[in-house]
Amino acid sequence: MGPKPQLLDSKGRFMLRKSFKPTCLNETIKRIALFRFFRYLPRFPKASVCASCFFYLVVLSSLSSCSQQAREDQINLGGAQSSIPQPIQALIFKSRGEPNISEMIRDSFESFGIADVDRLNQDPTQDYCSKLAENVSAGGSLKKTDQNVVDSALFEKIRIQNQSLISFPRDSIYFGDYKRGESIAQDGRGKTWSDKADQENGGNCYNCHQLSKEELSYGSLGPSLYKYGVLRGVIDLKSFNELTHNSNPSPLVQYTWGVLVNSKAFNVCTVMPRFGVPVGVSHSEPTLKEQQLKDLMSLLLDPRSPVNQ
Amino acid sequence: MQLRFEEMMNTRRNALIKGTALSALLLESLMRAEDSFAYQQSAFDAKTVAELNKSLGLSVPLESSQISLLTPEIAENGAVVQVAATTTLANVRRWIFLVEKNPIPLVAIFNLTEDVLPSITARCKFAQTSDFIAYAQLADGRVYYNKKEVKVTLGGCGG
Amino acid sequence: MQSPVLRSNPPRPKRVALSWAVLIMIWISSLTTLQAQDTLAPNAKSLPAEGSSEKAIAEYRQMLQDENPADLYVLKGKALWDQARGPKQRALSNCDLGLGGGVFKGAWTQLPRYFEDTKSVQDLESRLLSCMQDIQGFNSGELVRSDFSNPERVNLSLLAAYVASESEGLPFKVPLSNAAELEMYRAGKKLFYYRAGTHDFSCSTCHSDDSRRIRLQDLPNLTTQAGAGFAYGSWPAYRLSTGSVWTMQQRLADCFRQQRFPKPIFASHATIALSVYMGVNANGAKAAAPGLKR
Amino acid sequence: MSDPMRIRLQSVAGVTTVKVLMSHEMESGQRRGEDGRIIPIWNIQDVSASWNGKVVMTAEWGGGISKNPFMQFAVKGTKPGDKISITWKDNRGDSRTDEVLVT
Repeated sequence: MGPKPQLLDSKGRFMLRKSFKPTCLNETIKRIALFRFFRYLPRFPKASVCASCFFYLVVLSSLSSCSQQAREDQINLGGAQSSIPQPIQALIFKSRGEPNISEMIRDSFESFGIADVDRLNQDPTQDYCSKLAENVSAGGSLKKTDQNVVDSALFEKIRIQNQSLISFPRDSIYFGDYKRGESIAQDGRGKTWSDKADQENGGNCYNCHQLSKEELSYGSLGPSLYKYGVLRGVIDLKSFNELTHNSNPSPLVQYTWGVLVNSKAFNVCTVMPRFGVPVGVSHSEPTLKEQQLKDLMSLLLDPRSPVNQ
Repeated sequence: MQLRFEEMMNTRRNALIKGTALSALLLESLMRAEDSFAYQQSAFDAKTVAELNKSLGLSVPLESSQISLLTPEIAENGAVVQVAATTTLANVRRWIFLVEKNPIPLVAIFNLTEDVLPSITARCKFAQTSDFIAYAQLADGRVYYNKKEVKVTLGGCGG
Repeated sequence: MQSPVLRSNPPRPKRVALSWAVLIMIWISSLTTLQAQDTLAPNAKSLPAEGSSEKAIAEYRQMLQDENPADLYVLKGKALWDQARGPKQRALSNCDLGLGGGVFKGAWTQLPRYFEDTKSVQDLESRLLSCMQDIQGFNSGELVRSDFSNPERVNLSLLAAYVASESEGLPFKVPLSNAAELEMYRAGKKLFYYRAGTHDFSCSTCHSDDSRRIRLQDLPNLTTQAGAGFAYGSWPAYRLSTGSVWTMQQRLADCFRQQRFPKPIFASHATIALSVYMGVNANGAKAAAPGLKR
Repeated sequence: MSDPMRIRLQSVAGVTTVKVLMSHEMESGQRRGEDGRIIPIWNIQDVSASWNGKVVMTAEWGGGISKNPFMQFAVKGTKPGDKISITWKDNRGDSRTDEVLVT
């Protein structure tokens, strides 16, 4: 018959499933931590109402996804995992230990153009998130049982590490030209082995996000950013000028800048690249230059930008 | 201008024509008069729809809803876009397929006999979002047209 | 002389009079058309109403699907299969793709698999490469080091398209019957989630969720049978953007390029491991190669 | 040397729909190569379709027809055993003829 409801941890040990409730709560708390930036918001009365609504939504969605997970796990307990046929699954669970892929990676890739094999060496963020994703995929339970993978202390350590890399513009000017921002958002080139080291890289934004209403060819890996500024209260030039001319950048400016520069400071394992900081153990040049980031800020927040029409 | 001329020359298949552009054009129109089946190079050199109409000696095309076009609303790749034209007009002798905003709008000419239905499907390149235009020329020389926009989008990862 | 469909040029003062003339002609011609419509038979066929972008793209693909230019390349691949070629001037007829010499109906749906003679797990392309070396005398090392535009590598893609086409409609049965295949599956899975490079991308960044798209292209969820079946099961495919047939090896190489990774070596273990992962996930789904891709 | 076309026929009540895929680069003459120079046009210019030896349709194509061209048209009054043949000629003087029988 099918395998016992056992799963491997990252070291290849068999793990028994534990109850779901405490870890779900744990997960919820972690999600709340992700949105700690909302603590800035009480300074803005309107925004804080929005923020608290959002906060409850986040908590609710966490709880519902936990119970969803529990349902799925119950199903899994009764039989094989859905995507892998039973006999194969049995084999997988018989095999001991995790395969060591570092040798395979070393033998399978070669440096080409500007893409050096160094890029394959993971930094702590990449290592952590790869393991997390792989284990989550194994039915969701490893995420909860393996303290080496989802250790809230490690999670927080990596997040803070990323946060510390964010630098703010030296001239305290956060905005550029939304038209240039639009072409950076459209541009999906840069950093591949067929690109040049000295070329200006693109932001790839439309690959994953809806931005302007006119561009129909947009991806859905990230949330829609259409009307990003308007929805956050930047409704006219007057409010935009308040944003741009304030010597203390508002939380909205800080947050938007922060996500563009290093998304991993907010959500450690987000699929969004870190555009404004060196990435990986080879510390490559940031993908986007400071001026390009400013142009993207304008694309998102300037009321004249196509994003806010 | 100089470059454009060179491009034009490149597209000429007839190596005999080595004179000035003017004599080349004259010679070619003479050849066309002699043999109506010859490839109409000057039409395939026309850079605008107006130039093309002139080059083919067409009467003013009239829009007709009797021409049905089947084209995709959005093309995820402008290199290959399937277009089809069919009509309830009688005595169609010729279909002329155009992509208005291409550097060379004329894509194809189909000369029909009474043995075939007035329905043609082909695949065209779209350099950018553009109207696809189909002319139906009748036996009496009258020309009707219909058009439909095809949006060409950026696809893939963009790299 | 002027057609009503004439595209307007940037306005110039001396053209104003002409523009008016054209406008009046358009007006007159539209009157004529309207009159004509009244007396004419109803329209032949109503066209689909405006829908979402996804629907429109699906419609675009549907138009091209039935007459896939890949079929032209399958014909070429078939001719190559039977042709005496290479330093040894022999045909590939006896090439063993896992079901015995010269048997290839269904062979592709059981690849990658472990081969005793090469003591390794091979995908379709690497197996064909072995045959080209052993039977025809080609230098496989040289072919591995060359790129996809090398004429013999192009031929390899055509052969792959032909072999795959012979399994059309058959369900995938990629084996996990020995330790080597199992290890490759497990390694492939790890590679699938391996984030690295300047953009922190892994395969799973784009391919582990349902109904995601990049720009307008749907991203198959390769962790599910449906997604892996659709993706793994339709390569080799004709790519409209390049006007050529790509195999899974080439698809993976370009994915890694976009992933900002260094270049995968042709037929390397990592690429085969990923194919084992996708192939096993696809098991049960029906083969649909050669496909048609953007 | 040119590669064979793939011609498929569908006959319904004496009307045969002819679907033709041709193997050709169809270089538009508009693209630039890596050296920045225009890649010369290379395209099928003339196409003709015959039904039992009689020309029923001709076509003139420019560089705007897609690579590996597809064309579909329909012949009226066909019967099983009729021969449909397609010929193309390109601007380099290459040509190709393929034929199929109505079933």
